[in-house]
Amino acid sequence: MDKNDFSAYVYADNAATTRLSDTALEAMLPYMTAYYGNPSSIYSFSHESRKALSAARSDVAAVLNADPSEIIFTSGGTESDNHAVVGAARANVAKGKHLITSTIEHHALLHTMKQLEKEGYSVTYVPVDGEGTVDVEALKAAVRPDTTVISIMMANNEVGTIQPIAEIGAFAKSKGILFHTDAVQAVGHIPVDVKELNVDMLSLSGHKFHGPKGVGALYLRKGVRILPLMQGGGQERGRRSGTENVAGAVGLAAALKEAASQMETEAARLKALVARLDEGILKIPYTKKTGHPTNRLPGLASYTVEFIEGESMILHLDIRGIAASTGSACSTGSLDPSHVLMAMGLTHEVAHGSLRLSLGKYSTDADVDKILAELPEVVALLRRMSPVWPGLE
Amino acid sequence: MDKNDFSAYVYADNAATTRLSDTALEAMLPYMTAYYGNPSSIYSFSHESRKALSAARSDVAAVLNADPSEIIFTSGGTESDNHAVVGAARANVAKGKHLITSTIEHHALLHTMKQLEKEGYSVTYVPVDGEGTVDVEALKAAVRPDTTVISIMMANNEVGTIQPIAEIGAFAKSKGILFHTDAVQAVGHIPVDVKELNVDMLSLSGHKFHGPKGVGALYLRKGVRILPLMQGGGQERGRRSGTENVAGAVGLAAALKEAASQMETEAARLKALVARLDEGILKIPYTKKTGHPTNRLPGLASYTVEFIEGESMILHLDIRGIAASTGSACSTGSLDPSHVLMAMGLTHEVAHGSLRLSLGKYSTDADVDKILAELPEVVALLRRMSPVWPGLE
Amino acid sequence: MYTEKVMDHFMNPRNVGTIEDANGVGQVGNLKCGDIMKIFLKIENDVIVDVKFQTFGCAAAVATSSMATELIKGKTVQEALQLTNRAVVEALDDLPPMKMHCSVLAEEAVKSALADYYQRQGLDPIPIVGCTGNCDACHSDHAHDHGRSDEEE
Amino acid sequence: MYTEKVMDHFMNPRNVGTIEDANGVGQVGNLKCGDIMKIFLKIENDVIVDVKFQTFGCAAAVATSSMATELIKGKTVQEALQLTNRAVVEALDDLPPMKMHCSVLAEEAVKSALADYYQRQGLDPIPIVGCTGNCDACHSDHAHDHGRSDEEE
Ligand SMILES: Cc1ncc(COP(=O)(O)O)c(C=O)c1O
Ligand SMILES: Cc1ncc(COP(=O)(O)O)c(C=O)c1O
Repeated sequence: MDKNDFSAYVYADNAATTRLSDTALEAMLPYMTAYYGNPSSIYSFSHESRKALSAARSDVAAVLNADPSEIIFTSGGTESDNHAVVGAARANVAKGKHLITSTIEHHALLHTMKQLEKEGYSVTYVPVDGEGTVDVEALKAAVRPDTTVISIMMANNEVGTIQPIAEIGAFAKSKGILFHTDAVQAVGHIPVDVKELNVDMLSLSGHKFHGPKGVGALYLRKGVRILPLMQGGGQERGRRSGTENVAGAVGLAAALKEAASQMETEAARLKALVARLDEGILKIPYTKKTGHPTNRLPGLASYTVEFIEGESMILHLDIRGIAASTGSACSTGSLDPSHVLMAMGLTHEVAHGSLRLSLGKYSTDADVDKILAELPEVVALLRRMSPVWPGLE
Repeated sequence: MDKNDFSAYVYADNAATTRLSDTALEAMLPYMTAYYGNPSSIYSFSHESRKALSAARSDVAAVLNADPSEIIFTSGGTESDNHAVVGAARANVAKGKHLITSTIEHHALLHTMKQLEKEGYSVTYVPVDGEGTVDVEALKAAVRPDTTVISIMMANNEVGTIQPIAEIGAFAKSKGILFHTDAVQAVGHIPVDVKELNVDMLSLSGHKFHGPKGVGALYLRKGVRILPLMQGGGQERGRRSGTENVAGAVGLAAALKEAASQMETEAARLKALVARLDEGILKIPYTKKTGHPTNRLPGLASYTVEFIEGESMILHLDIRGIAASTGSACSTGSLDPSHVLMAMGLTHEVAHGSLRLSLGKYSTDADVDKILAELPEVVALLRRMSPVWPGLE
Repeated sequence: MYTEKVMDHFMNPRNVGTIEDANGVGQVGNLKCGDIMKIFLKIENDVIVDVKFQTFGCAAAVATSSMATELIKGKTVQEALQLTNRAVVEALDDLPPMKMHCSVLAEEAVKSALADYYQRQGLDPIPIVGCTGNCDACHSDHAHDHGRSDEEE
Repeated sequence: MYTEKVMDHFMNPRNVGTIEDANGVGQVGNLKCGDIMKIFLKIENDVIVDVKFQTFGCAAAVATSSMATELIKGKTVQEALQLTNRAVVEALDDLPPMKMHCSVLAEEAVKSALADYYQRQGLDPIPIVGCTGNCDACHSDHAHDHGRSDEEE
């Protein structure tokens, strides 16, 4: 394959980021070129960008069953997570300094919690079971009189397991504890209704559902007061200062609307593709599926492939024209493999051989064919050079 | 004029935001469509976006005479300002909790200082003279043993006055105090060399020099350690987490490169246009220019027009097809007119009648003609209905 | 941010000017807060036969002055005394929350002119008109949740 | 992030396999840290006449194993003892800082196989070869400023 020709490339890493949808790009372009006014300015030229921003806000709100005033545009999932957790924790120090989260959160959440621990907060990390589902009883038992915030992700980015958010939300509400969910992997892929879920705060990120990179949103329930992460010109009603990324917000909203309107058929289509992946991949000896067997993101398929290491697998797949990812330590630059897989009880050696294939809007049957044609060869090749492969094919 | 037809509109508010340059848009498009890979991924497809991000970083560094490793991409000027000041203040609490800034900073800086005051820091606000130049002697006198950070903007966004940053930088260095400059209005418009200026940190924002909205950068001198504003995946070498806005960074860099390469001719052209504005506008009785007479941003012209109120002036200009801005209280939603004009010693009544015309890359002689044709009529019209106009025309 | 009605009254304000032989003149607001309204009344047989205004201020200040004068023109003094800022706001199809104080100012300007009229008649206006003008309208009604707070660049 | 040389040795590793009648075999690393290298030496008259390896690990682990075997093939035992991780890195046109430990592992794998050879000759390898294999290479060299820290989505 020509190094720079990606026309036949199979992109199976949609949980990492997605291609901008054509609809989203088209929606954005006028606000990159013609209507570039600062939405805060008072002249008519800026009405165009202000209207667009406000329409984007309404569209996002409609998809989440929220009110437009409850949507704050941010620079992405990381900012939304930081803003929600830090802002809520600091706004409620008078009540206490105890926070609850899970062991399988994204680093945007976990590292934020670690930082808050340094500032004197105490954090309980609730464990998960072997399928990556948060232990709700342990969560309930962790509540203390000084607990102010609970944050549990809606769907995990490595294994795809969907968490019992509605149940946790109802519980948090009954205890008067603020509840945040990192729904970055969920929004646009599975139904998300902030009222049904009983969440006070919810993070989402545009580039996970074929919107642009560098723009996200935070749902903040009416009446909930949290501290802003940034001070400045008072945009987003004082909750998020900085000249608004109008084109970004418009693109995010267009992509989300599109994803929501196609969600049902798209989820069914992706599930069928993933079923084919499962069938083909699980025929390879010593492979297992990770995450919950059914209660999972429709396009995310995650496996362990024993006796080989993930980075090597990814690079061999890449050379054969397939983009996938792994939780292997080698690919993350840390000493340990994915904290998610470890929290689910996998051993180091097995976690090193993890493989995530995440399909999206632009994935096809042909993509699956290609993966199923190449992966077994790559696995065999790597196992042949592995000193630990018992050779039991 | 048709309400939605802006083809003949004169946009004279380039200090608020600018039109994306065609070069920048073209540079961005491939990273919005074809090369959408997550720069952190290890497969070859993501090399494209990683290379683009790294080229953007080098380009920005080159313009500022910095090293690429010293450039952190952010979501805009506001984030850069917050990150620099909060991150530097918190990283140096062991040394002290005293900060120095000026009275004419942008709210991204001033409100951040106010927030730090709430957290127990003490802040000295150095005054400016009648032309908006920071009083360097007062700044020097304000230094205490526990002073950790000085932040002075490079060029003011309301009156255009350029500050003696190199002088302050040399002083701060001699005292071992970290020095940040908000160069959001300066970068792309006047030469900015971080080494000559002796700054440790410098903020810039893409949309002020015909780059995209929602992306900025922070220059952080090698060896300077500040706390990150956001925790997460460790992007930007751990200094700014969150999936990178590749297209945004590429657009910012392309716009900056373009602006830098045209700076000399463009500054001369803008100065000539502003000279024509000055000549025409100062013929209107009871008008004055604000800011420094010569040491100012080339495209920014600011005036006071007595006996009328700014918002009315802006809206009348708008209906005649001209976008401008004012520091009047009415346009800002606060009780008081622009803190910058007040800090310069203007009275409330005069500050209410301020007018800012900021020209840019796409401003023409015809734009100036139009402003000079319409503005005197608008002023006359408003003065005619003003109860305070002495009628001395 | 402004309704079409507001923009219409701002661009084409009704009753701008002065009345040479006015028998009721009132001015409220001050330059410090950026809004001054001056109202001239010509009252004959308790009927407002003519009204003019001058305003220094934002679009809302101009539009509320204009609308207020329209609402009292041809009305009796008693009717004019019933004018409320709410009525002005409604007649303009609403104002942004942060501009509500302008409607208060318009009501006060009318009342202040009426007070002047009573005073010229030798009557103490306070029991009839109540407090006017000195209520410091420019600093009231600002506490509202006023949507976006600042324009910033 | 990898040089072309690294990718070449990763994609087309030299000397993969085992040697049935090896007279020096060494294995270093462990599954926990995700890198295991096993080296087989066939030494005749103090010359390494054949060498093979098996590796479980990332691209850098495979490439450093491959390069290390190339560097010692046909060399004397004394020459092979001089192999350093630096030499492996240089031969590969560099490694990312966070992958340096793989080159350390490759050096240790070679030394561990040589130690086994000495042991089989009835000699105590420690004074000759030094510490091998148990230096826990997987946890060394990680403190470097390793560019970006995590891949994250
Ligand atoms: C001087 C100055 N600093 C900071 C900012 C904030 O930049 P941004 O709106 O891109 O966050 C601006 C403009 O908005 C500015 O003019
Ligand atoms: C679950 C989850 N949370 C948060 C994030 C952070 O989002 P972003 O990279 O857009 O800041 C991601 C992806 O990166 C994610 O998968």
